[in-house]
Amino acid sequence: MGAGDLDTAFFAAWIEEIARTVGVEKERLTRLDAAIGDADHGANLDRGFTAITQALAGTEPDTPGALLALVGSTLIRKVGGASGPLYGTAFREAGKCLGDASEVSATDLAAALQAALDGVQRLGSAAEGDKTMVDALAPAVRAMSRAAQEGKEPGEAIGAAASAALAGAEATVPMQARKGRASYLGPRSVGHEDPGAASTALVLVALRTVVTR
Amino acid sequence: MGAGDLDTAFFAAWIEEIARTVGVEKERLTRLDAAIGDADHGANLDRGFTAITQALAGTEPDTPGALLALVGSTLIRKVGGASGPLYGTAFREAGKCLGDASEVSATDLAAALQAALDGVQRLGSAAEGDKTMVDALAPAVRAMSRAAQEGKEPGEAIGAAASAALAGAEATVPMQARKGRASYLGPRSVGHEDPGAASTALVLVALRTVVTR
Amino acid sequence: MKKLINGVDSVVPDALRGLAAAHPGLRVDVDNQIVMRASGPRPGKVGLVSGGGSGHEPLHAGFVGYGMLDAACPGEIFTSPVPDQMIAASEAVNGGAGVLHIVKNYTGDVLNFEMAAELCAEEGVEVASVLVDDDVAVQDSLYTAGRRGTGATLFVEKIAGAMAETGAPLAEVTRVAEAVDARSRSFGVALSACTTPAAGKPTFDLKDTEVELGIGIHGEPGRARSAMRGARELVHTAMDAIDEDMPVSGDNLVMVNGMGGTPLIELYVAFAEVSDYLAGKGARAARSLVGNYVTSLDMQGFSVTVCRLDDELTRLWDAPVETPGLRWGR
Amino acid sequence: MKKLINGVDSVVPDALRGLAAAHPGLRVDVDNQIVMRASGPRPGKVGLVSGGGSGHEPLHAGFVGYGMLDAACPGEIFTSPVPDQMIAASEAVNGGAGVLHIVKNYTGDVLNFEMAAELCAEEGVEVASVLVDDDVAVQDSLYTAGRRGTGATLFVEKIAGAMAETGAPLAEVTRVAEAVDARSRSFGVALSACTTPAAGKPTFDLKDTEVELGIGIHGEPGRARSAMRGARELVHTAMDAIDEDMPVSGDNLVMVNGMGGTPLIELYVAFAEVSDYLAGKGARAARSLVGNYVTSLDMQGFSVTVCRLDDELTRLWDAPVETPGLRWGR
Ligand SMILES: Nc1ncnc2c1ncn2[C@@H]1O[C@H](COP(=O)(O)OP(=O)(O)O)[C@@H](O)[C@H]1O
Ligand SMILES: Nc1ncnc2c1ncn2[C@@H]1O[C@H](COP(=O)(O)OP(=O)(O)O)[C@@H](O)[C@H]1O
Ligand SMILES: [Mg+2]
Ligand SMILES: [Mg+2]
Ligand SMILES: [Mg+2]
Ligand SMILES: [Mg+2]
Repeated sequence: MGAGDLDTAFFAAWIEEIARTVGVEKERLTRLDAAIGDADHGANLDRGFTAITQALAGTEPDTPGALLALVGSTLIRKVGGASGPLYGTAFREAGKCLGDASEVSATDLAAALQAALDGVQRLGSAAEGDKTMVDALAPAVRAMSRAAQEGKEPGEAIGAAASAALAGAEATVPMQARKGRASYLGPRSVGHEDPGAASTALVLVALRTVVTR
Repeated sequence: MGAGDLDTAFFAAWIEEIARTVGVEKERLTRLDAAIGDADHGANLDRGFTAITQALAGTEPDTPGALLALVGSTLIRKVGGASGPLYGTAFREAGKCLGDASEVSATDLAAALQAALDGVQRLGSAAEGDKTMVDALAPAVRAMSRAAQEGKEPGEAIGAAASAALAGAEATVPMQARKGRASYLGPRSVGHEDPGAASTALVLVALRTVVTR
Repeated sequence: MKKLINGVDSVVPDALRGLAAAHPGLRVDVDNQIVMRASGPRPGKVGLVSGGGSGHEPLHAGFVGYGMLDAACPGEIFTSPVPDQMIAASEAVNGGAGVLHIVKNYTGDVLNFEMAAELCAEEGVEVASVLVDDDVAVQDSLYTAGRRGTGATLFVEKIAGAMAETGAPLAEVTRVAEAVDARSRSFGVALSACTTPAAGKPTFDLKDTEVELGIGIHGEPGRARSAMRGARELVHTAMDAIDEDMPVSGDNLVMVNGMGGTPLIELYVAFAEVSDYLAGKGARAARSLVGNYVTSLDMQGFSVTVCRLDDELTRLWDAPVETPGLRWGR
Repeated sequence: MKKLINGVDSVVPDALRGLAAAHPGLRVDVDNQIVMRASGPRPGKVGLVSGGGSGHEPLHAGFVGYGMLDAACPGEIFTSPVPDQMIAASEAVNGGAGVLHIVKNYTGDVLNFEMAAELCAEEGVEVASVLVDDDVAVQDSLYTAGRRGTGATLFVEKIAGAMAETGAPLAEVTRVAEAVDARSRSFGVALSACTTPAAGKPTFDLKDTEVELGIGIHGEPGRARSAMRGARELVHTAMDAIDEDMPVSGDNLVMVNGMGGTPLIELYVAFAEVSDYLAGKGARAARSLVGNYVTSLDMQGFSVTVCRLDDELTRLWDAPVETPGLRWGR
C-alpha cells in the first residue's frame, strides 16, 4: 500500500461531506437550476444524499468499491430527474472500477473517475462544451490522471482535480446548452452556470476537504 | 306651468349628464365596490347608461315620464346585478309617477323621487342605515319634499336633494352593511363608502348640474 | 394585469364563441348570452335554467347538457344576468312541463330572476325557483342578505337535472333541488385575491402570511383575515365551520373545489385532509369531486362543500350526465 | 409563497392520499408513489405505464383508468420518477401481453425509463417505449435534447389506451402511440411563472407587459420573451409555429390547455381564436378539449396541441374512457 492510499472510511467520510455540503448549498443549486432549468437540482441531490446517509447508517460496505456502488444505486433509486441516473451511474461505475480492493491509490482513483465520466457520457452523450456536469467532470478527470501519472499522492491529485472541476463549472457560464433541459432555452442559456457542473465541483471539493483533514 | 318647471329636454339632458359622469367616475365606483363588494358597480352603471344613450339616440320619448320609464327598463334589460333591477325600478317608478305630463314641477319631482325610493325599498327591503343606495336616496327624497312643500322652485329643491344625497352617501362610511353583497363582510364593511349610495349621489348631483346650467 | 383576452368588454362573448366551437352539443346564442342544449327542449321534461355572473366557469354554462341544465344565462363578470336572458332561456327550454330556475342567493341574482319569473308567468310559462344558500361563513340573520349560494349550486344542478331527466313533474324536481340545498354546507378560503378584467388589479391585498376565511365566489374579502397555515389547519377551519352548522355524519357527497388559480395537486392535498376529518367524525365521502368547478377567475384558494346523502340523492348523483364540465355514464 | 400544502416535502404523498380517498377506482401505493387501476391487470391486455414529475396534474395519475393508463408513476415536483417505480408499476400491470412505457422526451424521464425498461426485460417483462416530443418551440437538432413532450402526451395516453383496451398486441399499441405523436404539434405561452414549493418563489420574473413564448411544462422560461398582446395575437403566434412545422389541414383533435393558473373563461376565449385560425386554413377542430390537463402548477398561460386525425385515431379518441381527469362513454 502506497503512502496516502485511501480506505473505506475515507470514502465514507467523503460521502458524508458531500451530503453535508449539498444540504448547505441546495438553495444555490436550485437557484442555478431555476435560471435555466426547472428549479429542482438542489432538492434532487439533497433527497439522494439524505437517503444515502440513511442507507449507510444501517450497513457500512467494507470496500471503497462497494461503498461507491451503493451510493450509485441509491442515487438511481431515489433521485430521479436527469441527475439521478447520471450521478448514480457515475458512482456505480467508479465503484465497479475499484473492484474489491480495500485501499485506493491515486492511479486507482484516476481510473475510477475516468470510469465515472465514461458512464455519464455513455448515458447522456454530452461532450465537453455542452454545458453539463461533463464540463466539470472531464477536466477533473484529466487533472487527476496527470497528477497520478506524475506520481503524485492522492492528496495532491485530488487537489488538482477539485480546482479543475471548479474552473470547469465556472467555464460553463458563457456556454450555450446543448443537452438537458437548459438546451430548450437556446441562446438564453448563456450567462448562467450549469447546476450539474456546479454540483460536480461541489462533489470534488468535498473530496479535497476530506483528504486535507 | 310654474316658473322653472322641467320639460322632456331637461330630463334628457339629465340622463346625458348621468351617462357622462358615470363614464368619468366608473373607476371610482368600481374601486368602492372592490373594497366591500365585487368590483363591478362602475362597469355595471356604465354599461347601462351607454345602452340608454344608444336607445335615446334612436327615439326621444315625448314626455318626462316616458323618458324615465325607458331609462328604467333599459337599466333592467342591460345592467344585471343588484343595481340593475334597483336603479331600473327607481327610474321606472319615477316615470310612472310622472304619468304623461309634459312639464314637471318641484312637487311632481318630489313625488317621483318618493315613488323611486318606494320601488327600491319594495324590491330590496333595505331600510336607512343598512348601507345601501337607500341611505343616499331617502334623505334626498326628504330634502326635495320639504323644499317643494315650502314652495321652492325645482332648481332650489334639486340643490337641496343633491346635498342631502352627498351627505347621505358619506354617512354610509361608518355603517355596517345589512343588505347586498357588503353584508357578507359583517363588521369589515365598516369604514368604506357604499358604492350604490355613491352612485345615487352622483345621479342627483347630475340633476343639480343640469338644473343650474 | 395580464389576461388571455381580446379586450375587457369582449371577454364574455369571446368565451361564448369558444364554448360554441368546442361543444357541438351546445347551442350558444352569443348575442343574447344564452347557452342551451343543441337538442332543444324535450316535451314533457321540466326545463332547468340557471345563470349568474361569469368568472365562475365551468359554472353554469359548463353544466348545460343531458342530466343537468337545459340552459344557462351568463352575465358579465361577477354580475348577475338580466331578466331578458332568463325569459328567453325559459321560453326556449320549456317542454310544456314548466321550468325550474336555480338561483344562487345574491341580491342581484335574486332580483333579476324574480323579475324574469314574473314575466314568464305573464307569458304562460310555469316557473318555480330554488334558492341556493349553502355558505356557512355568512350568518343567516335579519342583518344580512342571507347565506350565499356557492358550491352546492353544482350539486343542485346535477341532482335536480337527473330528477328532471326521469320526467318528474316540476314540484318533484323543485322538492329534490330544495332537499339538496337544505342538506349542503360550504366554506371557502382564499390564499390570494382575483383580478377582474374591469378592475385590472387584485380586489384585495393579502400578505404572504395571510389568508381570507369565509370567502364567497365573487372575489370579495372573507369574513375574517387570518394567519396562513398548513393545508390541514385550513381544512379543519373550514370543516369545523360546516360541522358546527350541520354536524357531519354518514355518507356525504363532498367537493373540494378550487377557486381557479390553485393547482390540482394542492386540491388533492386538501381532499386528503377532508377525508381524514370526516373519518374522525365517523362520516365519509361516499361520492366526491376534486377540481375547479365553481371558481372566482384566477383566485387561489379552495372551498369545501358537504352534502349529506340519502339513497335518493345518491342514485340521482350517480345518474348519467353529459356536459362540458361534468360527465359520466354516457 | 403560499401553497395549500402541509409541508414542502410531503406534497406528493399527501396528494396521493387525497387521490386514493377521492377515487375508489384507483389503487394508490403512497409509499412507492404508484397509481394503478383498482381492478388490476387484465390478462391479455397490454399494460400502459406513464409517469413524470408531479405538478402537471391531472397528468399522469389523473389518466389512470379504463381506456387510458394502467399505471402512473409520479415523481417529485417537476422531477422524473425513478426506475424502481416504473419497474414495480410495469410488473403490477403486466397482463402477459407486455407493457408500453409512455415517456415524455426529457433527459431525466428518458434515462430513468430506459433503466427501468432494461431491468424489466431482465425480469422477463416485455416492454416497448414511445417517446412523446410534440413541442415545436424546441428545434429538433443535434444541438438540443430534442423536442419536449407536452400536450400530446394526453392524446397518446388516450388513444393508445383505447387501442390496448381492444386487446391489440404490444406492437399495434406502440404503432398507434407513435402515430399520434408523429401527427401532433404543440406550442405554449406563459403569462406568469409558476412557484415550485422547493424554490418558494416564481421561477422567473415577467413584467405585466411581457409574455414567454415557447415554454415547456416545467416552469422554465420559454424560447423568447415578447410583448404581451391580446388573445388573438398570442394564439396566432402559437398556431403559426405549429402550422409552419406541420401545415394544419382537415380534421384535427385540438386541445387548448391551461397551465394551471389561467381561468377557464380565458381558455375558451383562446379556443375561439384557435377555431377561427383553423377555419382560415380550411381546417377544423373535429374533436377538442379545453381545460387544465397538462399543467405547470400555478403558472398562468396556455398551450395549443393539434393532432391531425384519421378515421382510426378518431374512433380510438371517441372510445369510452373512465379516469379522474377524462371520462366519457361510461
Ligand atoms: N445529457 C446529459 N449529460 C450530462 N449531464 C446532463 C445531461 N442532461 C442534464 N445533465 C445535467 O443534469 C443537470 C440537471 O439535473 P437536475 O436538475 O437534477 O435534473 P432535471 O434536468 O431532470 O431537472 C444539468 O445541470 C446538467 O449538468
Ligand atoms: N337590498 C338592497 N337594497 C338597496 N340597495 C341595494 C341592495 N342590495 C344592494 N344594493 C345596492 O347595490 C349596490 C351594488 O350594486 P352592484 O355592484 O352594481 O351590484 P352587485 O352587488 O350585484 O355586484 C350596493 O352598493 C348597494 O347600494
Ligand atoms: Mg432540474
Ligand atoms: Mg358589485
Ligand atoms: Mg356584481
Ligand atoms: Mg427536474
